[in-house]
Amino acid sequence: MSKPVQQLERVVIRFAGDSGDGMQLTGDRFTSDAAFHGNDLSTLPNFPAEIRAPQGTIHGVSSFQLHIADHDVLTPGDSPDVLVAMNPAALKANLADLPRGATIIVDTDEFNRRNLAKVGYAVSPLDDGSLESYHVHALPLTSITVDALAEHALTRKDKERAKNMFALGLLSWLYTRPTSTTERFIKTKFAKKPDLLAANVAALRAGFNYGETTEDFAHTYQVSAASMPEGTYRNITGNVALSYGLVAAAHRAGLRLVLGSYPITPASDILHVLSGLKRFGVTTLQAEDEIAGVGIAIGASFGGALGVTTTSGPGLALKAEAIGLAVSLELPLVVVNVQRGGPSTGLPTKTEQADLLQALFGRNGESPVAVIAPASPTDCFDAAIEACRIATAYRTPVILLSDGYLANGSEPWKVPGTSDLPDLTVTFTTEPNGVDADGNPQFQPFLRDPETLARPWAIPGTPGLEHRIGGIEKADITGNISYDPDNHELMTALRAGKIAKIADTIPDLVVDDPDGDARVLMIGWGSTYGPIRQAARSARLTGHHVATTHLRHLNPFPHNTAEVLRRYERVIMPEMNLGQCAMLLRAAYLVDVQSHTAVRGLPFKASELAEVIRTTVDGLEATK
Amino acid sequence: MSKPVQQLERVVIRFAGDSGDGMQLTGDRFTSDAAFHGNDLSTLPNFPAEIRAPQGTIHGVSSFQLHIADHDVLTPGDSPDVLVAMNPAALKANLADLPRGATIIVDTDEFNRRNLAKVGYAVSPLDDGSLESYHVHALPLTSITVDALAEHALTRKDKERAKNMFALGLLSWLYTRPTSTTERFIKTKFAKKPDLLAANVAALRAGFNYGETTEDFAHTYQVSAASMPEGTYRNITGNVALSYGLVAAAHRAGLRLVLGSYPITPASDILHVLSGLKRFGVTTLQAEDEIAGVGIAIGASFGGALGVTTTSGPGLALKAEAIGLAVSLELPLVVVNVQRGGPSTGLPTKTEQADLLQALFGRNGESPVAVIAPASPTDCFDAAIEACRIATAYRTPVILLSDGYLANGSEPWKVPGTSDLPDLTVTFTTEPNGVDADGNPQFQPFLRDPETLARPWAIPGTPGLEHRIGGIEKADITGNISYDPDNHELMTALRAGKIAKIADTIPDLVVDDPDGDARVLMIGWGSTYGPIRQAARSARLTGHHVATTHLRHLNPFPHNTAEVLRRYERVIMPEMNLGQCAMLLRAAYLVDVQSHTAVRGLPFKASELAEVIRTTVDGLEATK
Amino acid sequence: MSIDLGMPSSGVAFVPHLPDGATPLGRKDFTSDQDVRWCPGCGDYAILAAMQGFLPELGLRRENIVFISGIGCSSRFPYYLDTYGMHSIHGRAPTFATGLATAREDLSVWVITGDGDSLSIGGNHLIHALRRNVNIKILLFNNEIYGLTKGQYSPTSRAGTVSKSSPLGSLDTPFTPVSVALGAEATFVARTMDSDRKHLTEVLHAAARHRGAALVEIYQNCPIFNDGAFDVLKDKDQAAARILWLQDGEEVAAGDHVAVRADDGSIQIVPRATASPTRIVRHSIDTEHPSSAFALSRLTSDGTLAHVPMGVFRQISRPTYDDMVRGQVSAAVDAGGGPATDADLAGLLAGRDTWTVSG
Amino acid sequence: MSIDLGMPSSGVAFVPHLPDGATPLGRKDFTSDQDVRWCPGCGDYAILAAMQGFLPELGLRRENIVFISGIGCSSRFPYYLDTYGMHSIHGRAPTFATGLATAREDLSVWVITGDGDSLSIGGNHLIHALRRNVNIKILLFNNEIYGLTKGQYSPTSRAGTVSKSSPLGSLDTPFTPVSVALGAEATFVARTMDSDRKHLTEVLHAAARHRGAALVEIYQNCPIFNDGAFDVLKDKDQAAARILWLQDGEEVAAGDHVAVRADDGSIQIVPRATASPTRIVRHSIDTEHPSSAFALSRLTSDGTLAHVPMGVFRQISRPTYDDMVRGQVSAAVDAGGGPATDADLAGLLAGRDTWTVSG
Ligand SMILES: Cc1ncc(C[n+]2csc(CCOP(=O)(O)OP(=O)(O)O)c2C)c(N)n1
Ligand SMILES: Cc1ncc(C[n+]2csc(CCOP(=O)(O)OP(=O)(O)O)c2C)c(N)n1
Ligand code: SF4
Ligand code: SF4
Ligand SMILES: [Mg+2]
Ligand SMILES: [Mg+2]
Repeated sequence: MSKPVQQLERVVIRFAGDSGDGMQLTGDRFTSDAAFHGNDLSTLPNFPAEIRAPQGTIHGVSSFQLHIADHDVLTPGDSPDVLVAMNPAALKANLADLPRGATIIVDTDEFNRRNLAKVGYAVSPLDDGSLESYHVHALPLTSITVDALAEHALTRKDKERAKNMFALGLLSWLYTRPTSTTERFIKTKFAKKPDLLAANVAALRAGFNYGETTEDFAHTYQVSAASMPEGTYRNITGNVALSYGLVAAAHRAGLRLVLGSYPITPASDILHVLSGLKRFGVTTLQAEDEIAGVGIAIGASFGGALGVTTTSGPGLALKAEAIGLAVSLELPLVVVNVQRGGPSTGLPTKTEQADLLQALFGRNGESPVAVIAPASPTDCFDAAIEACRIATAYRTPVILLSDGYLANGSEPWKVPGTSDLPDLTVTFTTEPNGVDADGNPQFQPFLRDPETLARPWAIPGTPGLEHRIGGIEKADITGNISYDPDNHELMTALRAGKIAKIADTIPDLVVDDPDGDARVLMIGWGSTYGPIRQAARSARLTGHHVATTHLRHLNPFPHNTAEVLRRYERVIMPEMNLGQCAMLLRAAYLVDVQSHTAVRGLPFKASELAEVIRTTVDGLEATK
Repeated sequence: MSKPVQQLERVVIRFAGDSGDGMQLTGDRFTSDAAFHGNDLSTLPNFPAEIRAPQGTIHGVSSFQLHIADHDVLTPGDSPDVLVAMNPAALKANLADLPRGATIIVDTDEFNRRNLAKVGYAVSPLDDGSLESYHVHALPLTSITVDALAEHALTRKDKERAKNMFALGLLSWLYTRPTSTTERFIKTKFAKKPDLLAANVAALRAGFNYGETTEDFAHTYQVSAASMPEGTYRNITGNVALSYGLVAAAHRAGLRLVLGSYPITPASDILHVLSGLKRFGVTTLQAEDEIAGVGIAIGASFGGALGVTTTSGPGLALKAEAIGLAVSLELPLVVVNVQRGGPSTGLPTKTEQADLLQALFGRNGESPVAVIAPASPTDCFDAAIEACRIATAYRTPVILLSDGYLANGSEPWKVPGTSDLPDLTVTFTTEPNGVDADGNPQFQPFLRDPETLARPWAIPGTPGLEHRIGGIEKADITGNISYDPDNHELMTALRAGKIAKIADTIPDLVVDDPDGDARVLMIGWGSTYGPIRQAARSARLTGHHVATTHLRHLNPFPHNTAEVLRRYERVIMPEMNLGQCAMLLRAAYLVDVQSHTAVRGLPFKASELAEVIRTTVDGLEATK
Repeated sequence: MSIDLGMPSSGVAFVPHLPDGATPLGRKDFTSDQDVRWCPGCGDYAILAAMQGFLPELGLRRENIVFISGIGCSSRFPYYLDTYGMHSIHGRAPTFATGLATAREDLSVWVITGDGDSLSIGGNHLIHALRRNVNIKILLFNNEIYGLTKGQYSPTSRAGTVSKSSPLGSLDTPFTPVSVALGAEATFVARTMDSDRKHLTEVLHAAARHRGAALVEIYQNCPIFNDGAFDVLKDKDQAAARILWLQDGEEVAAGDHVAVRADDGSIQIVPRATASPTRIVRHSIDTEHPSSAFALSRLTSDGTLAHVPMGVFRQISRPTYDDMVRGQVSAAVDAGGGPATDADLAGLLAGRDTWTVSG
Repeated sequence: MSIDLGMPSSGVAFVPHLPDGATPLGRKDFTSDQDVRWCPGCGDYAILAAMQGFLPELGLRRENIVFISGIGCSSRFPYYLDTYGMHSIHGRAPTFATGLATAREDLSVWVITGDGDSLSIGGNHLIHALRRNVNIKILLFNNEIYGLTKGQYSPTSRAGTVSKSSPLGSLDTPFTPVSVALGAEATFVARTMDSDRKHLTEVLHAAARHRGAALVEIYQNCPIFNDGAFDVLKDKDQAAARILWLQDGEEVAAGDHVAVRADDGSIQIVPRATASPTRIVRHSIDTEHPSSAFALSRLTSDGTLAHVPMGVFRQISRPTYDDMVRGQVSAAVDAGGGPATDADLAGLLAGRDTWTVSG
């Protein structure tokens, strides 16, 4: 007597509840199920800034949004089709994001006077008609869960805690997902606590069965598997992908990875992940501060390791002076900056792209570094490898600009084969590379490779190559201290030239213009990739032709950047800052790149950008 | 029987010798004499990086260049007409800067085998004909001095030390200057050491008389007084002028000046000068590091003082995070950055302009600050006052970008009357400025002045206005912590808008185009002012019409900047960096500003820039 | 209870007090309108409550009290007090406090910091503020963990701490904050505990009374990431045997044990029965030499909390930095005949070596 | 003289030595081709000469020795030694050294720093390197002044120092570097002097032998900005009465005076005649408790140099941070069956929760 199934191309679900309600876990599990089912997907967790904000308050609301589809997915979705709200705060905090007609599932047990008052509801919104344009399923989730666990020898509190599994079970039923993968997960997680294991499985199944039985839901939905390239997939967040990228790069370079880091949101997880990977020869040092973190990385690089440091904006500011030293020493260094809302402490748990100019210019003197940014959570893996490639090949600091959205967002990842990863083998210099005035062999620490302008990497322990490096200007070739004006001019040019030369080994910009006749280009960098592509898709559906392209390398820019920009009558650049990259492009190419900016701590909505495209295209047509 | 006098419009003299030879003092004294005589002038000291480099080595050479003229002087001169070289190292280090036909005065006593060998002269350049295109006066300065002091009861060493006074006496004679002001100076300086007093005066006079008597010099020169605006003048270096500007601003604002600083070349002298001005209520704290220095200044500002911190490039990097806090707190703060050669430790005693982008962007997040730069040593005074005006009126950090050349260079300064200085009176908020939800009076720390967008400055000790500020994003008006996306967008815009609004109270760019038909504009900022003006003058002499203008405010730019830039067919911007300000102008106005850059640790030569102007003008004419 | 306010040697000597007969302030006057947002059960609540109870007792005008914090859970503290406050940046609170305290002698300046804030990123500012003896009161909430960033080990975490960033156990020898402070020339160093309202309040009084830099280490429980770190001191029975209550002039003892000076210069805790009476440590907070206080501070360095001195380790009198800085300035101003006038400024600008150009 | 090189407890245990029978290196081998650029008479010359004489005695391969410095006159040191070297940035040398020493157990890593570099801007890194016990040797050239920036007072300048930035005398209580180090859990702390080549060399040997962080304070004369700061210790007669040569197991004494433990826990210097024999301090460098060493360190805190302990204050054995870090890594690697293979990496990337899409 199973209910009718309705086919959907895509659905966006948001789980929201109190910090203690386990919404992140619920979201994660649903994600795993969807992934396992073969959907393409993208996720967006959203944490409160407090560790445990007071229960039932708006500040304590934690949510997890998930976009699943039968085709490739580019963003976690603009607005949820389904909201699961575990309490009044969760409803209130998220309602504004819902389009009319969305489905809302609420736990009526929590809609008591106290909880309503906490968030300023005089009357329950379930009763005052204010939700009439939504499909509301008001269920006493807590008490049904407790009832379902009547037989279990647990405290009432523990039973109540299982309500997230009940909700998950219900959603699994609603979207015709088997509960088996989550059951497996629960079994591993609670292996040592058989009581909780049994209760959670029971709650999950009860939720599933509730859907099947109750008349509240008329039919179930099905989102078919997306057709994705052949391969083995897993789901992965940006921070984990980035960590793995660093490990993979060190592995392929044959170098030890040494991380010097100081905890800071939203970068700390990279430290956490890497500190668990000692089996891969990874050394992590939790330093006394950010300066020590980068100092440790530079010291390790001097010793022939791959020195890495990870941080977020305020930490990058503190590392500035030492990064400048690394520029002068010309040693490999990877600086990962997971951007968050600024200025100052700003919005630590929110996303932003406002550290681009800091990355490029936040040091004294002419102090060029390479800067690259991943485009999506999975791209964090490849971007980390690329950062390591540039750092080691060019003996330079590379700043890798991730952001809070990429860090915590997740998507399916086609697991690469290790042999498909680039070979990053590094050769240390072991022999003198020149002769002194008397013709005797000599090591010249600043004699450069003509291709890359990189200087030799000769590490302590190598006999005969003893040398000293430092932050005072040094003479070309010999590396001795030099105050000579012409030498300073030359070295400044060489350092700049070396970074510029990186452009020779990076791919050209690729333009996506399926119609072939777009007059408007939308260009992005970093995590705006998904929303831009998605926006272009929807704009094209309404006949608005647009080209898109994406900058992964922010310094240097790809060789064809000028040519691409000049090809279009209008160039629009959405950024989660006040137009930082647009400024760089305008200055470099004198192209009237138009900024579209938002500084709201949230990724762009594809619909917002689609509207920008439409307006621009229409405006252009009008003036034809 | 006095010798014939030849009239000169201008002369550039460089004194060069070992660090221990007292060249800075000699130069200073000659400067005072020239100033007293009524010349306009400009000076350029050049120190070795070492405290006391080994005697007789190139590294130990210290020099002081002085440009005096009977008309207004804009630079310390491109190349010396006269070089006084106290030893072979001084000759070798400076010879390349001399034009053919220049006069060289050397102390032959120091041209012994040992000293020649130290700098790699196999044969004395005095003997090998290599100086034949110069007018060389080779005199045994040391021994004449010692002889002249035969009667004095001093050690030989002490007598030898007086040779700089002998040289000064000789030059005084050569340029028909009385020795009286220097004699007065010696009398004060050695008041407690009568032996040294007598010897130095005697050496000075002996030098003067030597010129009069010897046949080595055929005639003397005279550089007449320049016609300068009526007033009282003194000579002043940029660092002293800047220090006085801060004191004057605090005085006119009615605020206590609190400096938090950590020593660093070439900014330390500001700390030194201010620490001697306690009589003016100035508090100076030497902090444990640069971060503490700026922290102290911010803490003092919170308490209602004028908080100032002074540093150079690497120190500015360290202060970045705290400056970001001040941006978020919206408190007045003046950050003086005396730029030096970079990156990293770089060239600590040399000048550069490469911290502009660091000043603008060297912080996490969108973190706008005002940036201004003095144009000349004396302008450091006015620029410091302007920085304080902006900081207090707009409650914002202001970064004042001086540089190594301005810091140590000097020129005559028309001493301003105190009442001519702007009134910077500040009013603290003392009453509630709003009402709470219940209509009770309330203090709203982020309710802004509609004119300036500045928030109220209510200092501890004010009853009823207790409030908390911090670096987390805060709600508009109330200042409470807010994670609201729209509020963050608003506050980001308000902070940016506040800085933009400063443009309403700064003067428009003034264009200097005496011919009125220039097609080429040369635009500068900071210490390139002098060389650019001087270059334009000489270019005009050869019929090359050029306009010049100068940016004193780097953020925001004056309102008419776009209009001025667009007025010309070619815009050239010389900078002592790789084109930082040009980048900003290109991005802001899409004008093809052409960079002319040099990163040599030295100011531009006017002749070099004149050549740039001529080539550009000629090129433009050719394409007509 | 009320403290000696009039003495120039008091920490609040120049801070305006409520006029005689004015209605005393109460806890409510020191409670701001912001929701407190620590986790349920966090030790910070107890400290806040103690502070709100204590502040009125100082008798100061509320507007002349300032709290400055760094970043961390503990550093949210100033938001909850209705005084002036600054929630600054990580580790730097002592610098802002130094600037403020030096610029303004009429303020009572308190620094709130955590073990990471003060001893990891901020270690340098802490030791410099202490050696300078700036008149600020530094309350170090030591929960032996990074709370705000969700549970990494801190410089006071016991060796071997398993945390997010040390899955196999931390390897760093922890600091003993009291030892660090004493090595850094601190004039006032004390220790107390979140849950002991009475003792906490006493120590706060002593700190306020001290003219100079006061470091107060407060053992604070973080139920989320390091729960129970100090439980053995909260259990009455265990506490009796473990806590050595430091009282000036009194023997240092806990239960039937007493502190004695050993031959090697250390202080050992032995059964009173076996202690040679001449060796028993009689606590003196104001000896010039910090050696005894230092030896006491070592009792906790093994991390077992077997013997924990609580109270004021050291409180000596030394001129404060801010008083001296102001003294130099005001001496110069007085010598110049009062605040600088326009004429004085004109004199400065002109200097001694001018010349005149006339029209 | 030669040191115990084979012991895993030695500071250079895993650093390659010259093979038996190889020509020993000499002073020249450790002299770089760069001109030395300190002022004439600077104490740094003597320290450099001592170091160039000492390094060959270590018997190490030259290429396995690294000197890392901050910024300051003293920090120019590495340029003059023909080893690997890094002249880094102000105050941060311990951080680079920590990274290097942890990444490479086969190096002998030395940090050269000044009193400003290590205790002003770099104070935090110093105390953290010490508590962690990283196997690095930190030589602190203490001239009680900022030399390179031309003579401002430093954190070790005596109170009242008139300098460019303190024209009316400095107001900050100076640090006693040895006290700071002991308060920060240092395992090895010593003091010596530029002009005493023999003692300096002995102390360097002891530091090199120590497995862990060694802090060596070297009194160094700056003839330009702080001339004669230590003259009373260089005058033979005065030195005899002032310097307490610390020798493990020996009484602490100078001339006819001897150190005794006072009732208040401090160490006092009294005429031997009046000293109660049971109170006389017999120095022990390896007591677990740093209290006695700390008490000794206070003897110089009044700035008079009346009684100056010289030598090793403390040298205890504690596992080093870098050894333990490497130990955790290699244990994990061993447990995994040796260095990670491609297959191991593949396993990591895939994780435990994959699904397969087939064409
Ligand atoms: C420059 C900088 N680095 C790192 C952080 C992240 N951060 C904030 S608080 C904190 C540590 C908090 O620990 P603690 O001081 O012990 O305070 P608690 O939360 O335990 O009260 C860290 C690492 C930051 N905000 N700023
Ligand atoms: C970030 C930074 N701040 C300041 C300086 C300037 N500076 C260089 S060395 C120094 C102090 C040197 O004193 P010390 O460490 O005692 O060394 P010394 O010269 O006496 O050997 C200072 C303040 C700098 N180079 N970098
Ligand atoms: S994480 Fe710990 S210290 Fe922070 S608020 Fe929660 S319980 Fe308190
Ligand atoms: S200034 Fe002092 S410390 Fe520096 S080199 Fe000269 S004498 Fe030595
Ligand atoms: Mg903590
Ligand atoms: Mg020094």
